[in-house]
Amino acid sequence: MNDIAPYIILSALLFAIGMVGFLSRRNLIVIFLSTEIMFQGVVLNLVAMGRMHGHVNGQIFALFLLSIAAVEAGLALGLVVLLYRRKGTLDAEHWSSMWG
Amino acid sequence: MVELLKDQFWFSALMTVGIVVALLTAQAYSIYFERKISAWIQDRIGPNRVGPLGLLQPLADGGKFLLKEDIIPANVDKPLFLLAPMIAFGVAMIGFAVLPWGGNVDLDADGAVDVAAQVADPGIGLLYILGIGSLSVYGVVLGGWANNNKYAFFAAMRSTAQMLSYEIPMGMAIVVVVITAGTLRLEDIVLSQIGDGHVWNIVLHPFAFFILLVTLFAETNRTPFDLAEAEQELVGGYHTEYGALKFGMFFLGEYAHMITGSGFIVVLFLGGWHLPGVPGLQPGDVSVGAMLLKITVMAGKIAAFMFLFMWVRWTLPRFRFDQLMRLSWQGLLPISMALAGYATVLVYLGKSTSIPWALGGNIVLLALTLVISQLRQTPVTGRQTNMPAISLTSPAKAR
Amino acid sequence: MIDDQDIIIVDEPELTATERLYLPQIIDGMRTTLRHMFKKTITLQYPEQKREQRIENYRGVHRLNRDEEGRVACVACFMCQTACPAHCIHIVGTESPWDDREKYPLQFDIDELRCIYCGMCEEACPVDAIELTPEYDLVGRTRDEMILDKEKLLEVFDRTVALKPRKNPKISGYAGTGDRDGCQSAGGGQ
Amino acid sequence: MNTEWSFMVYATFALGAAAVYFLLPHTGRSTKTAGHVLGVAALAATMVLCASKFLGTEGANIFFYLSAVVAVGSAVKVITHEKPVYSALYFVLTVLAITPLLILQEAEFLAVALVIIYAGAILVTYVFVIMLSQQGGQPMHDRQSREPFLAVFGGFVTMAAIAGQMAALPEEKGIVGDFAVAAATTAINDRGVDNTSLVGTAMMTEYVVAFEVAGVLLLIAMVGAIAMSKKRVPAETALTPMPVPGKVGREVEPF
Repeated sequence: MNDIAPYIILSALLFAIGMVGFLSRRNLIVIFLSTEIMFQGVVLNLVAMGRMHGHVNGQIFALFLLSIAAVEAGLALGLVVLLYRRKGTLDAEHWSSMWG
Repeated sequence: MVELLKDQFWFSALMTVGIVVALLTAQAYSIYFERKISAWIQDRIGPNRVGPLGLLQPLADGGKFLLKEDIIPANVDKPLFLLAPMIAFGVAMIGFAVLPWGGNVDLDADGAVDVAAQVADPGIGLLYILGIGSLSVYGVVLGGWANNNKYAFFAAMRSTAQMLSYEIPMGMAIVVVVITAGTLRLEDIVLSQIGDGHVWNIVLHPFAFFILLVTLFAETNRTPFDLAEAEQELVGGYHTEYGALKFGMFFLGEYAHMITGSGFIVVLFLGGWHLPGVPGLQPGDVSVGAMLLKITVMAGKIAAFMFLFMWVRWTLPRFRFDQLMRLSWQGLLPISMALAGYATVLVYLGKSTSIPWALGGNIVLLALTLVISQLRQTPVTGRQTNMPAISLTSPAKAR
Repeated sequence: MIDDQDIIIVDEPELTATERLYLPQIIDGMRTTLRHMFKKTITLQYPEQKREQRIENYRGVHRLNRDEEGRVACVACFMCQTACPAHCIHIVGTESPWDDREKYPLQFDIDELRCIYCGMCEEACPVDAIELTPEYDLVGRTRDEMILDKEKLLEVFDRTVALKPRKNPKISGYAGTGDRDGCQSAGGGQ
Repeated sequence: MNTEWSFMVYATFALGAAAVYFLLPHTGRSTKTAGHVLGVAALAATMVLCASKFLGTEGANIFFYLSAVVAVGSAVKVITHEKPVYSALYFVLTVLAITPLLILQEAEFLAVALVIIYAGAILVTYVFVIMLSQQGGQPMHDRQSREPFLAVFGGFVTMAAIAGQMAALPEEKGIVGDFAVAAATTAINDRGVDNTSLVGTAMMTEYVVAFEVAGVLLLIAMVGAIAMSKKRVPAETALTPMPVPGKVGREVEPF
């Protein structure tokens, strides 16, 4: 018998940690890394939930999530390189000109 | 004792110890043979002073690595500097866990199969090797980064790009085998190449075999793809600042990686422990003697590939970086994708083990490649044509 | 500076289809190296086997020649020290105790680690006192050991004189009698 | 789930939140030691709590706790480390710690795919970009964090809400307790079909449209990334001046 609660608490923990990082860090790359941590939490959650219901749909969602993460990493890192070329820094604060 | 070994867990434990010991010896002697083969190719004799025929040379080398002063240069990123060789060595060592060495074994000769001569036999053995292989890039990258040295850094950058580029055709070439065999278990892949109407995958898909071989050269950072340690351009590459045992770990890790890669390609394309027609090497032979024979055959095939690695190293010059990238993205990738597509077509037609169909497709693909490469005359030099025109007059004259 | 007319723009070679695959060339190269793998090696096992050596013009360790009476032949003229491109010769000359010359070297040091073994000292010597010998296995544990002084250089002479006799032993003519046959040095008249 | 237990869980989460707060980069005096001590304490407390709660069930699997501790610890390190390279590497560690958790749940294919895709491809790209853009020294924006207190508080509240919900649910609702339809999973194993082919079959039949869409998405992303990085963006010659140290985040007026 396997218990789902620890998995869900763990995935929530990862999600929360990723959120804290996303909110508080200023380096663009670390911000994206934080979103990847949130992805990890979600993957874990999906798999656990799928297992609870006894089918692999959770795993398939997680696989799609992986492809989304790959897309996100590719585009985001491309953008980061562009931004870095433009301003010479990775500080997110430098891209706050749209604050209104 | 035999009763204990009939449990797969204890048998695997024994296998692990045996493989690790054999592997460390094999790595040390790979270095010896690397030096010997380079010497033979260059009409020299090679190491012959330590022991008879120089056979104790690995011990001397090991002693040298151990006893040299272990320097950590100032301004390196110390934790990463220490971690990088460990990653390179450790990752190279754990890939062996899933290689099938000797098929099933009947230890007490009662006709029933007791254990498999394999450390672990997961259903995803092939993916496991791929995953481990994809981790191995960190040793090089971190080594280059932690050095705090521009040359090493260049090596790290090159290596990252190279590994990422060559992993894709490698995966595609493996997909060809996976589709043909219909499984990810390495033992099943070996078994799928044995028996009536089944041949080694190299006969069916020589092109995929060749692509996998080329990408293995790239993944193990061996000449002609050793741009990460191009000593003429980059001093020492990613291990410029390393010395003593830390360098030794990089060095041994490279050979361990080569041995894993050889074992991998042997399992995928050359039938693992199997030799057609030889008694004792068929799936039905499960005695202990047959297991030892199978392990010997497997090791022999791996040794042959190691020889190929070394032979190529002392023959070919290094690729230039743009050639390297072009080879991967414009050469190997389309061909391997076409091969994977063709393999699915074969499975759909139910001809996946038919030699004329598979070979015919390979030949057609080769002809197509030749025609296309003839039609597309890209420049062979690395001259960049889209650069702004420079004045050929010297600045002094122009003034 | 490079002039325009000095620049040659080379056309890129057109590769055939098989050449673009690299494979035939690679196989060709591998065949070559495989052939070499079975060729006879020409290696000499050095300490046991030694190469046949040319005695006359081999440029190895220096020696200071002795004359017939066993004295150092050098006259402390500083020609070699001047000629030496590596500045590895150091001479302290003093008044000679013998009649046949005015000066002799009180001290004569050659730093064998700085020496580039060019043979200029040999060329420069007016009395052929300094010569290079066929001896090449000079080793030492310290840098000081590798600075050969007068005694050591004379010892080298004693060791090698049998192998390579002194080229021009007619030192006796030097004292001013005018008998200078065979002396090839440029700075003859001192 | 009884109330005392959930309050103790809240307390450990608060401890962990404080640890994260202390570990986040600050200017001024380093609070790293305090953060590490608090973090270890929070992890240990959570382990003790969970072990006491789930002891005897398979949820108390030692591999689960080991991997979970490594995953959480390295995740905290990812968001708090001052050097982005270390952040990326700790993330690799997180992925490698998640892998056994997935294997424990019989998701072997996903586990290895995670390693290959995340550790082998995505994170290498991250390291690549970090190396490209992070030469020499630690810039100010890595040594400061933005609104650390509010962020940590938000994270803590999220976490507490989820855990509270979990604790509030009665056991028979199913989400807390054993895997409800675990019988189905065993049935899968009885049929002798391994996880990989199960995933593959579902993906190629039930979810084939989604599969195609994912492929198209990847293609679009590839085209987009190439189009984006092909264009040479001129550098803005006059860099915006760096904010004065200590005067970032809330205190800097944008206008």
